[in-house]
Amino acid sequence: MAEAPKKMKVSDEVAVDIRAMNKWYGSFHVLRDINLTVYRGERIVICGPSGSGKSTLIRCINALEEHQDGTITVDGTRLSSDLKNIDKIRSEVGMCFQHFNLFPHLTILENCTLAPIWVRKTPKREAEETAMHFLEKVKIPEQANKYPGQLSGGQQQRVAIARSLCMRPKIMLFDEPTSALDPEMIKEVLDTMIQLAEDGMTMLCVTHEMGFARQVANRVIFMDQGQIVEQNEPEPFFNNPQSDRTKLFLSQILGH
Amino acid sequence: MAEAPKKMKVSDEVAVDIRAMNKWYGSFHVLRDINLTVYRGERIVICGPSGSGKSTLIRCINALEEHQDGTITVDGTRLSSDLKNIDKIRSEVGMCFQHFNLFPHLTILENCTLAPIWVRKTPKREAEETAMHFLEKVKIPEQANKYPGQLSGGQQQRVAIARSLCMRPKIMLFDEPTSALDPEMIKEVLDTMIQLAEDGMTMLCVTHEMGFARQVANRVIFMDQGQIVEQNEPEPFFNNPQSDRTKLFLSQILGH
Amino acid sequence: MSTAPKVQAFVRHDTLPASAPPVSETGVVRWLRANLFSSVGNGIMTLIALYCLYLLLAAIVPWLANGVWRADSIRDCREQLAGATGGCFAVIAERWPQLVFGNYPSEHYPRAILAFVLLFVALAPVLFVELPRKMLWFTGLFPFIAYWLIWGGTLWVPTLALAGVVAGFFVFRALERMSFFGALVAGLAATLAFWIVLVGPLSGALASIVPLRLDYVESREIGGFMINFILGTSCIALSLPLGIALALGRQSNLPVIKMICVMFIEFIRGVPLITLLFVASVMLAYFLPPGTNFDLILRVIIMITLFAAAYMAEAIRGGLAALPKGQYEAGDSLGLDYWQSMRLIILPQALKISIPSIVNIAIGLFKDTTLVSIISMFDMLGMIKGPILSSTDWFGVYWELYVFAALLFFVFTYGISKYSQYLERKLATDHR
Amino acid sequence: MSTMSDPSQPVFRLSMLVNDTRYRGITFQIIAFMAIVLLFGWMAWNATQNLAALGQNISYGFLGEQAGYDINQKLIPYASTDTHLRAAVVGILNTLLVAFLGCVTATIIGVVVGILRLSKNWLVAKLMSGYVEIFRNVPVLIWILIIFSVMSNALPAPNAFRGENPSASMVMDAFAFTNRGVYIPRPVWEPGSFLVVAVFIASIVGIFALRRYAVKLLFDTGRELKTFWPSIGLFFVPTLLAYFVLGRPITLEYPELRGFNFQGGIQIFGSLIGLWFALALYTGAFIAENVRAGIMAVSKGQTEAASALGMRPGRIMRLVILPQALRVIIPPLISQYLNLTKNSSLAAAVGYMDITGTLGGITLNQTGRSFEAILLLMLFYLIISLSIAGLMNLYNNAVKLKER
Amino acid sequence: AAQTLEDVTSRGALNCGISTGLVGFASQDANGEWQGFDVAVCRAVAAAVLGDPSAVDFTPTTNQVRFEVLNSGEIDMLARNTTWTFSRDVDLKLEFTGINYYDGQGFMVPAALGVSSAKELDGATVCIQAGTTTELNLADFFRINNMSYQPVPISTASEAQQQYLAGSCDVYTTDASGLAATRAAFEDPAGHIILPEIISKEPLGPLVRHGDNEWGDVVRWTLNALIAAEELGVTSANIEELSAGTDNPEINRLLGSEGNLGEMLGLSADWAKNAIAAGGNYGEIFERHIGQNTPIGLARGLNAQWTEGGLLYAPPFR
Ligand SMILES: Nc1ncnc2c1ncn2[C@@H]1O[C@H](COP(=O)(O)OP(=O)(O)OP(=O)(O)O)[C@@H](O)[C@H]1O
Ligand SMILES: Nc1ncnc2c1ncn2[C@@H]1O[C@H](COP(=O)(O)OP(=O)(O)OP(=O)(O)O)[C@@H](O)[C@H]1O
Ligand SMILES: [Mg+2]
Ligand SMILES: [Mg+2]
Repeated sequence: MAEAPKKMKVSDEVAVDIRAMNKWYGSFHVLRDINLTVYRGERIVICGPSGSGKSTLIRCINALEEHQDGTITVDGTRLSSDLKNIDKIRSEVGMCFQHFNLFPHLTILENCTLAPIWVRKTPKREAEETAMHFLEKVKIPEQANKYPGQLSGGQQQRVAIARSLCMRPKIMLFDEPTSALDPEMIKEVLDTMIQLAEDGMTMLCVTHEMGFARQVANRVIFMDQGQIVEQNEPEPFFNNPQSDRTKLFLSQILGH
Repeated sequence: MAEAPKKMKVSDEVAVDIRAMNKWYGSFHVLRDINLTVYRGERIVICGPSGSGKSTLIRCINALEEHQDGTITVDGTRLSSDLKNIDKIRSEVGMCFQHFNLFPHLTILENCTLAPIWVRKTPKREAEETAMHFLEKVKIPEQANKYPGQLSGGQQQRVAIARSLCMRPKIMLFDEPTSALDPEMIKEVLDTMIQLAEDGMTMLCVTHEMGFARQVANRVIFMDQGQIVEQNEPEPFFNNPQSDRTKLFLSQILGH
Repeated sequence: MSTAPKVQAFVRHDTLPASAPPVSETGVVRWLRANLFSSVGNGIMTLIALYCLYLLLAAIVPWLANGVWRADSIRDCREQLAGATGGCFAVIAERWPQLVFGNYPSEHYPRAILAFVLLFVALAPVLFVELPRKMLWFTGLFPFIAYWLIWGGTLWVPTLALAGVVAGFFVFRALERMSFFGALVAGLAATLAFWIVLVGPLSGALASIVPLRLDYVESREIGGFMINFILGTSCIALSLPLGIALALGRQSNLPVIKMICVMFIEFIRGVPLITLLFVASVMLAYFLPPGTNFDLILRVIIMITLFAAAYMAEAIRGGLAALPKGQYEAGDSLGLDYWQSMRLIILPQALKISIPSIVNIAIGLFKDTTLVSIISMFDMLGMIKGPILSSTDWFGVYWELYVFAALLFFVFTYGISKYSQYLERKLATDHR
Repeated sequence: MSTMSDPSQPVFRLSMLVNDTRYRGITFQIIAFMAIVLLFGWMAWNATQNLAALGQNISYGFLGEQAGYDINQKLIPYASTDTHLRAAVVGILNTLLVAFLGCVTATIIGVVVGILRLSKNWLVAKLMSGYVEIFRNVPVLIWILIIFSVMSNALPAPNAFRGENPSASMVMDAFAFTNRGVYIPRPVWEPGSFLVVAVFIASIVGIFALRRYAVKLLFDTGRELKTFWPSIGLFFVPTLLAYFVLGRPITLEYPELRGFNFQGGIQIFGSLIGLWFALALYTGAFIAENVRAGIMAVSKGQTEAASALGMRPGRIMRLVILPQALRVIIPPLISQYLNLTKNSSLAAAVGYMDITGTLGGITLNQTGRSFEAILLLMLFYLIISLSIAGLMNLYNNAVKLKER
Repeated sequence: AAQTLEDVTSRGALNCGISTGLVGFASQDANGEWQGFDVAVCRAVAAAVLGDPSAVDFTPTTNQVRFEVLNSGEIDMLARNTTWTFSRDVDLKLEFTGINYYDGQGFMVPAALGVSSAKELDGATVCIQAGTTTELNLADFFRINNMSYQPVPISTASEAQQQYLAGSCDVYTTDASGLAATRAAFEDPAGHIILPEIISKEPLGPLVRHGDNEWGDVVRWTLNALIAAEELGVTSANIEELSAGTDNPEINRLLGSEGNLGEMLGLSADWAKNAIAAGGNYGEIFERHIGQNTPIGLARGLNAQWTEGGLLYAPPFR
């Protein structure tokens, strides 16, 4: 991996604020009393065993899932069932999925310009320029006119990141962006994310890449059974976990 | 990896003899003037950049591809368009593919006994005993009654090797047997191959596992653009390559 | 930038208990809200749907509820109904044997029913792989048993026919080592020769010594739903091997064979089944040597089999194409020849992949057997349109019979499609 | 494997025909070819023998003879004094007509039902799957018979429109729904009417142009033009304006009850409607399944990714889901169209005079030329099928997803 | 092809083509037995040839396939309401062996329509059974009278009746016998009238293939025997008694007690006796299946013996 980025100063402006949030699937209580404040420029890594609600948590933040109790405020906008608020929040929050979810019928460039043109109403010319800019940033400008099916997994994930960036989001959410990739491709994607972090993007990232967490995270959050069990800076978190659950979990993933 | 096998003395009996062989795909000249003699008990590693014709070369040896010019003689039998010769050669040459190509509808044991029973007309009983013997050799006798889909990639590749061995081939061909595997499984398969080498099997192996090459190969062959560019014993080959192409190639694969 | 907030280290040592969701998330109310009235538009749709349902029931319920089940004739029905709306189901009650069996002699119904029940025994090991494989022996015997039960005559005919198959099999086995294909052709030829040369005289001779016979029933006496069933099952069973052959031919790299198969498949798929049935009923006789004249049922079975085979071939071709090329190469590199790798490696997998589409074709075929009514065969529909509706007693009933026919078909085809869904689910998880 | 040079074995041995990869294929092909030729030859010979024995010959002369029967539903002028050939052409047009109407309706039904089956509304979803199951699992011939008689029993006879106190009345005095068919007004074209039509066509073109312009504007400047109301305006206003300015050159001839039937207007025959709806409802059930499968084949991730980019559901459907779903839907859709066309040959069951009813029905019957008539019939369906299949291949190649 | 008779005798059964169902002429009872006026002709021929009226295998045929089935040899004779026309006889190479029913095409309308003549049917919608001479006659009739109409072709009688009752057509046209049968099955027969015009001649009769004159003679004379029997007063009741010998030589020749007519035909001497005994003479058959006392209730009309003003006129048996 590239040299460690300077851990950037974090502002005290609040980017995401979650208060006493609860969520049920039917009668199953997935998220319990979540309280989380994310400051602008902060990079947060969320980890935890499978089924602990990590994905659900970050999906709640851009309203892909609705929550039943508590409040979520993103960049000052309170998430409610009002469609306008949802639109506003989504245009400020970018998201990157485990399986990339590129649009297979559009070229890479079209994937990147679709939303800017139709949602942001950016002129096509300009949208394409932006797209090329971000494609350069993720180091695949030469693939612009290919289709997703013609790219490798790592390249696809980088396109997915570029696609989100084209909407110029203030916050990026990543849901296990590297877990569907072959080992050699993981590096490509992590490098791209590290670069993003260096540029000061606010990021929430579900991942089990502990190297990445150590290198870029301001804070690591450990979830279990729908709750935040422990949060801390990476160094104390990894070297000296407090809760028994965390210790157990870390011993498992670091051991192998 | 296990301790280095003694580089065995090679007999002067010829196992495979390729003379002035050329092959075209349509008008594309894939293999150019290949001359190669493999002695019984020899272990040859073939490497080279992608598209250089490595796979095509070894597929020609058991007539999975036809060649247009020159001769291939395997164990004294000249490869011709006569079906009988093709059958004879195939029953003496085992092949292992990158993607294993196990038969998913048959159990491991059935995979291994299929060809002995139907091609060699071995009684089922006997075929099963042989199969178990080779499954033990590749260290997975306990999986005999599972289906390929239930095994990990490394285990599947070992089954594929056992399946070829059940035909008691005199020569084994490997086409990048480890490149579809996760790093931890590569070792399992390489160990199996090393053991085979120790037993004196004649092997032609397309691989980029340079550790394997150093340890077991009698000869390393470097191909580029359909030609054999350089061949030598492993030590001089790796330490002191002669051609510029080889140097460049080795610097790339050893560097990363 | 001001003072960055220090990360709040936070640890929770106890687990929060799971709590019940808010009321709006559970119970009937939630179900109604989520499923029927989640939005204004949805609510309106629910109301429209309810209204449609009401209209439908209002039309059907009285007709069913007032139905007359016991009457001699339609005139009797009308008297009993005295002007009220209601179906005259008495026709079904009186004519159901005809609807189901056609003119099959009623004293032999048990034979037909036995064959029907045995069909399921024979099918069971094919449909459910969990059952012991030994049962497949019965499946192999079933066609002969069924033929004997349904048509009757001397037992020697099916027995000798079976013997012919066995003889063919031995020929095949004897020659198999030389060439699979040659052995196959020789085996088939042996079977045919046995049938043509030996079965007739030998069965006559044997029957005169040991009769062992059931009353013979003429093909033309078989009718009703029974014929749909016979056509459906036999054509599906026969079209499968033919379809496999056509699919392999179409995948072949021998241009002439490929072209023959493509032309056959495209021709058959390009014309409606009823034109083929017309051919069976009026034209086929012209193409056979003068004087040959065989059973209409047999002619129709041949035509529908050809028709189904073309569709089967396309389904199986899909399965063949879905197999990775590595499977073919692995077979080759082990030294298996073309027929061995087809039989042992390619076809078992390809067929498994194509099972859902094969079942769909089977359903379609079963429904299409009703078209034989157009060429004056008395299948279920033909029975209704012909003899029943033109009998003096029931001239004038209409709906009841068609609804009955529709219902009967529905029960069977729905059953098959449910089975195919089960199979798809099962195959999706197989061997994992 | 066909050729592999092998210079050392120039001698040809017979066994090489079977064992040598160079000859083996050719040997088999020649055998197969000869077997087929022999089979056909044998059948042809039998046919000539049989025909000779019956003193018949194959001749298409009957096509030129007077047909002698009338056809109610005709798209081109035809009278009983015309030839069988013309009757066949009337039949062909009728086949194409019902196939076209059926395909359009089946598509509409299929798309609506397919989407509704995925609806969150439990009742609607269940009703729709009920419809699909019932129609898919009952033979189409039964449906044709049932729906035709539902129509002729549920709708009033023209008689019911008669008298002081009719039990049925025309809708808006212009449309009459009877069990003999539906009567609608017929436009009467007077001089100047072509101008109105031209204006109408021009405004349709205009609507398309407007939409293209709106997209271009969005692409160029990012300004979005609302096109819904302007399109509607464009659809009606210029045409109506031209219509009134030119002094109403197009008038309508209303159907009215005269004699036994409604006269005037356009009559859409009951048999056509019955067949049309039976085929549409039946095929619609299959199309609904295709549509549903197509939409479900587009993974949920696509919708989520698009939502996460801030797109609204309508846009997601149009820009992301539909383009992908259509690739999955269209090939089976076209085979359903083919099936519908072939199933329309069951028209005879309700007396709709398609090609099977004319050439394959009455003509065959009156002339007894079954051999010739059935061959022609097959040829017709074959041509239709092959051309549709050809179109489908073109489409498939055009939309194939680019893969590595 | 001159061996149908041998085929039938060696087979031991007659293959007879009939309609798939036409009330009174061919239909099945609840036991699956074929009954009807056309069916009786088949049975009579079987009785004449084989001595057993039940030695018949019936092959139901539709309009489309009837001639092919006959020509291909699948059936030996066709006894189905088939009109004897020139082109069928000459062009299709069929041989009509006589006429068992003189029919004519007529019209039925609901009484409420207030129509009393077919000439008033201008503009009417007419239900017809598709694919028969009916369509040709109809076309000719309306064209000659300068009237327009809308044909609604329907494939079976039961569906045609269904359509007619539902009001999908104003008029139902088919052979008068069929009209009467249909009307008789109505809930309210009085509500429908059969118009006086008969617009065509529809001589219906059994037919065989061209070229086998011996077999044609068998069928022709069996039919004639039935007709002659009625004329001569031979009934199923008195046939045993009469076959012992009477003083009427024609009866004797017919019933085989005198002369060798049977031998000339290649049949047994009592061939006609068997034929008549099978279902009675023509009159008996008529009365049993379609006569006044059946629900169909047809009057003899043209189908009376020539002696009673009808057209039935069997050539002499000598
Ligand atoms: N749509 C749903 N309906 C019901 N339960 C769900 C649904 N989606 C997720 N769940 C359940 O909610 C819990 C949390 O799911 P979530 O996907 O957030 O876990 P996760 O921490 O992301 O796990 P993983 O590491 O496996 O991705 C799991 O137990 C899961 O089974
Ligand atoms: N069936 C084919 N038709 C045409 N060209 C082919 C075909 N198969 C392979 N080739 C071409 O032949 C060349 C050699 O291919 P081959 O698979 O032998 O390379 P390789 O050295 O094994 O490469 P890799 O390391 O990627 O497996 C390549 O350029 C390839 O594109
Ligand atoms: Mg997750
Ligand atoms: Mg390779």
